[in-house]
Amino acid sequence: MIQLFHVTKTYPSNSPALVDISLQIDRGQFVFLTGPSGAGKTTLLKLLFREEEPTEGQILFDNQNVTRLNTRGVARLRRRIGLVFQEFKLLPRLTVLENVALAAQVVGMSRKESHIKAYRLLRELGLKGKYDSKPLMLSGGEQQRVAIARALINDPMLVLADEPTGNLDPVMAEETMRVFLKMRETGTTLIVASHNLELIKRYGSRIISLRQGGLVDDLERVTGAKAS
Amino acid sequence: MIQLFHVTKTYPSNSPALVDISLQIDRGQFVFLTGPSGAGKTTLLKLLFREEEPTEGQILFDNQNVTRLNTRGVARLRRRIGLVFQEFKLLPRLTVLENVALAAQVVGMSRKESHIKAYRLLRELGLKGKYDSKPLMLSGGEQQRVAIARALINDPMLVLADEPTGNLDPVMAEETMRVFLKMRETGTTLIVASHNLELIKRYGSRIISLRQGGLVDDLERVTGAKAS
Amino acid sequence: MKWSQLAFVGRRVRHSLWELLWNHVLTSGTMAMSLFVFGVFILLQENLQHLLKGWGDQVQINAYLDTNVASNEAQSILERIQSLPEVEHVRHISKEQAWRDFQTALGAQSAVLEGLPVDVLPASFEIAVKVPSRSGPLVEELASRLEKIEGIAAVEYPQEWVERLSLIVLAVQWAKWVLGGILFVATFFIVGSTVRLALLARKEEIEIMQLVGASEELIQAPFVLEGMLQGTIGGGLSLLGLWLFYLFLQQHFFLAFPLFGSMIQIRFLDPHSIALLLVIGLLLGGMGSLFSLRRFLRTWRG
Amino acid sequence: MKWSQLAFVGRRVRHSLWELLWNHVLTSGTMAMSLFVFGVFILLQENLQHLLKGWGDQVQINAYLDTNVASNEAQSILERIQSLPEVEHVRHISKEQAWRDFQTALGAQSAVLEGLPVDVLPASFEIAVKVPSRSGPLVEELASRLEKIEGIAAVEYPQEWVERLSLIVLAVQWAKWVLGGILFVATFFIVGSTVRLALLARKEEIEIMQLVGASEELIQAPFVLEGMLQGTIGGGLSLLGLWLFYLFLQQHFFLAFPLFGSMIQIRFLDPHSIALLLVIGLLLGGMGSLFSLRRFLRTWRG
Ligand SMILES: Nc1ncnc2c1ncn2[C@@H]1O[C@H](COP(=O)(O)OP(=O)(O)OP(=O)(O)O)[C@@H](O)[C@H]1O
Ligand SMILES: Nc1ncnc2c1ncn2[C@@H]1O[C@H](COP(=O)(O)OP(=O)(O)OP(=O)(O)O)[C@@H](O)[C@H]1O
Ligand SMILES: [Mg+2]
Ligand SMILES: [Mg+2]
Repeated sequence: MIQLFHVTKTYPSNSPALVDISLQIDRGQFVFLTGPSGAGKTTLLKLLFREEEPTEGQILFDNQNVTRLNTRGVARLRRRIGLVFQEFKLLPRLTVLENVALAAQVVGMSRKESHIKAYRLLRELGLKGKYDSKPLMLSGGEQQRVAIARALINDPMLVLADEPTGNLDPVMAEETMRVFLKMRETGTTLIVASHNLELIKRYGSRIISLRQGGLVDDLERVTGAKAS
Repeated sequence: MIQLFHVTKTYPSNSPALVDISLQIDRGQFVFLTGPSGAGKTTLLKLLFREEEPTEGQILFDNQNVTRLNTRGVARLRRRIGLVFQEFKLLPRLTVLENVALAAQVVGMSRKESHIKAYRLLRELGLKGKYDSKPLMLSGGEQQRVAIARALINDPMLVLADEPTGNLDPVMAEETMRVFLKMRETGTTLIVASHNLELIKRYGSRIISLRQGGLVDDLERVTGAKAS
Repeated sequence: MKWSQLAFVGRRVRHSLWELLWNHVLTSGTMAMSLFVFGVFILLQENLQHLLKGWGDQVQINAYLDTNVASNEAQSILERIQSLPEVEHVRHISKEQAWRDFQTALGAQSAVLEGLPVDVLPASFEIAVKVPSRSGPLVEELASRLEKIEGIAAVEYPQEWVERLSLIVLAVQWAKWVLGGILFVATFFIVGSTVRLALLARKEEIEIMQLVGASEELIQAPFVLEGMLQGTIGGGLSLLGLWLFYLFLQQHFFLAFPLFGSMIQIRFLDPHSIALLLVIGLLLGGMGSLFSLRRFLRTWRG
Repeated sequence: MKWSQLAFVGRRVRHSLWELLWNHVLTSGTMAMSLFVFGVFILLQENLQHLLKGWGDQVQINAYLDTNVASNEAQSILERIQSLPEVEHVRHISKEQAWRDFQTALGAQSAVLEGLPVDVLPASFEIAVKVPSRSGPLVEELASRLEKIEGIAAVEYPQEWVERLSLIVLAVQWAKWVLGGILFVATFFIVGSTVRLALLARKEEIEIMQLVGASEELIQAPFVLEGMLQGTIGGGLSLLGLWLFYLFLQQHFFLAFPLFGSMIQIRFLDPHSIALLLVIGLLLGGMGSLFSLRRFLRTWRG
């Protein structure tokens, strides 16, 4: 579903953040992206949802060239992608429920429908009773889960999650992984950038390691030892 | 150095975030604060630097009642505390070096002196070559380390760090812990909220566990098995 | 845009109006301020033009008759003048009429005329000139022709006024465009900057909308609608201010220039200008938002 | 505050001026706009007052002499009038002088006087009244006393003008305070809101300063300094605008009312008012920043 051909990304006045990356990710894969701080994980994700454009190389998403999209095309692309950011990016003036429902309303879901769906997702992520709170009234981990709920509300084909468990305790992290796994069953592709070695070992069906912008390792689990 | 007497914190229109917490932390201790998401870790830290006031109970810092400070007193208190936030809170318009030096300039250090000191700290935290970058041009882990450098520049008596390694890879996390340990040798007290069980086990000389606002555990390591 | 998305835009606008009431009040206030100043100039211009029109009517030539002209002779001269193509109409001022007019004009000083014979002043014709001929050279030429008519002793006309008239018309037209243009740009600039500041305060909102895949139109629509609303309200406020200013001017102008009260009758904006001000407000608000928004979206990461 | 901290504040201001140039231009522009409108009213008021002062000098009583009064008699009457406590000075207008004045006053129409004897107009005294006595009842009382003097045929004075005079003085004084007050509040309000928006755009900066233990003064100083700078620049810009407005008015007023050109000589703001405008700008900027800042810091989490 996703193909990268010799992708290089150099930020202005900086050494390259990604160097000549080529890889292919199939539909329904659960990919972990690891590597030390500054390795280029976030950069890779940003290229996929066209927050940044590659300096060189091509990226195909569902056989569509991501590097050649206009503004309208970028919006259409993003509606099929669920995003979880390292910094959450929640709107402080909206309630938790509205924050999650927003993503659905933007693509044309009615208010009522979106609220019902957001409600269900939030409950699943253990945020019962926080629907009407504003994001700034939540703990770090709670905010992170709201961000995850928002990423999932449109049943995206692809979920890009950047350090989605960085602020979660081990139990909550497991819970979140389980939600991801459930998504995967419906055919969603998941790409998760993370430092959490334990989670990676337990859940990743494919582990891509970056270092200083280069692809240093790409392991795929053959015997399905998926944890429950 | 820090004493809490029956501290309770209830946010408006919420169940209590901290319930009847009493504890004492001595000078030079390295305290880990753990507990599931929403347990009240961040809230406890916020009470210590007077971002929030306790609903009930008293907090003493260096024999000074934190709950009774006026604006001027709060500013003076914070100058003796180094803070690392879950959300970093860096100024996007200043360079990394200026962000760190700002904290020193605010208490009256000259520009030159502050730059030299910031320079040294950033190098120690592995951010050589990023001095002139703006925070938004850094990876998550790099931003986190900038935040740590800022917290340490004034040689604080107390460091409060909220999930300081949430975005760091294991190697970088160890590195950071070592910087903390060095701070401790000069008599600085450290209180670190974290979910990282491994780090906690290796470095914590005291581990305080919260759950739903209550103090459920308070372990102190007796035989000094401090890792190197 | 789907119906559900229209409803979404509506909710966002309502939400923003409520949550950022203060900002909206500010923007409307700033626009009101700008449009007020703009409106003052329109008011000035309209009144000047009205004044000019009034004066145009006064481009008249006085032709004094010889003292010994009989009234039937005067009548034939009048008809002859009337038939000239440049002449709008002619009024005959008899000696008695002239005396009475003079008395009225002198007002308090009329006491000095006591004891003078009533027929000391000559009879005359007041000749109003048609619009196309109300320019310096043409009036001059007409006057010299009138002077040659038998029975007419002297011809007088306000030459300076006629010359000034065309000068003022020109000046006002220029001032209108130059000052109007400057003010329009200034207003647009200020509104744009206000909107830009408001955008800066709401940048996460825009960013997040972009990230969840909202279309450009969906992101921009609430801002543009708000801008239009603010602009229209600002226009309304400026009209209110102008009305108060008008009342103030009216009172004080009359008091200040009591003798010319009827001459410089101040008028409020005509409906056309009122509509113009509201439309400019609406457009400024909408366009200001749109422009700032687009530039903001483009230079976003800068 | 230590020296190093002063230097810090200086750096922050310079930094902000550079980075947020656009915002500063906006705030200055808005202030200039407000101060301009404010200044227009000062201009109006100053000119009205100047006008009034001119008119005050014209509160004069004309006393016409009997035709048969000899010139030495006239001289003794003049001295008698001169000695009255309310009288500022007296001017004797001989018959010939009166005739010439009349001719001048009639201007183009003076042709009608041809053939009249030069001594048809009576001689008179022009009596200027001292300032404290320039009110309706006092002038009336003085006039009735003058009328009783032997040799004086009639006394005239511009009663309506005198009454209007006090009315206008009153009205302008009221307008000055009421309109001035309203405008001042409006300006303060707009400036405060602009600053508030700017603060909203810089709230992380304030928050972080607070968190690293910066004192209140250190946090507020750069904003207040910037506000004062903006205000002063805004004041300067408004003065520029006023000067242009003044030039415009001057040209067009003279053209529009050529006959009264000398009477309503338009003047620019006096140095005192210029300083006032700059100081108001400075204070509005500084105070507006400080007020917004304090309220912002208080309701911060809201
Ligand atoms: N907008 C930017 N402008 C310039 N340089 C950037 C920008 N974003 C990232 N970089 C640089 O690119 C490199 C890779 O950054 P990236 O955010 O992809 O790392 P990462 O793997 O996500 O690290 P982390 O685990 O710390 O989040 C870093 O050295 C960073 O400084
Ligand atoms: N400003 C606030 N207003 C209202 N409720 C709040 C506020 N801040 C925190 N809370 C609530 O208080 C509880 C404790 O929050 P806190 O941030 O202390 O948790 P935490 O232990 O830091 O969790 P995490 O590990 O997820 O960061 C949570 O339920 C949260 O929703
Ligand atoms: Mg990253
Ligand atoms: Mg927390």
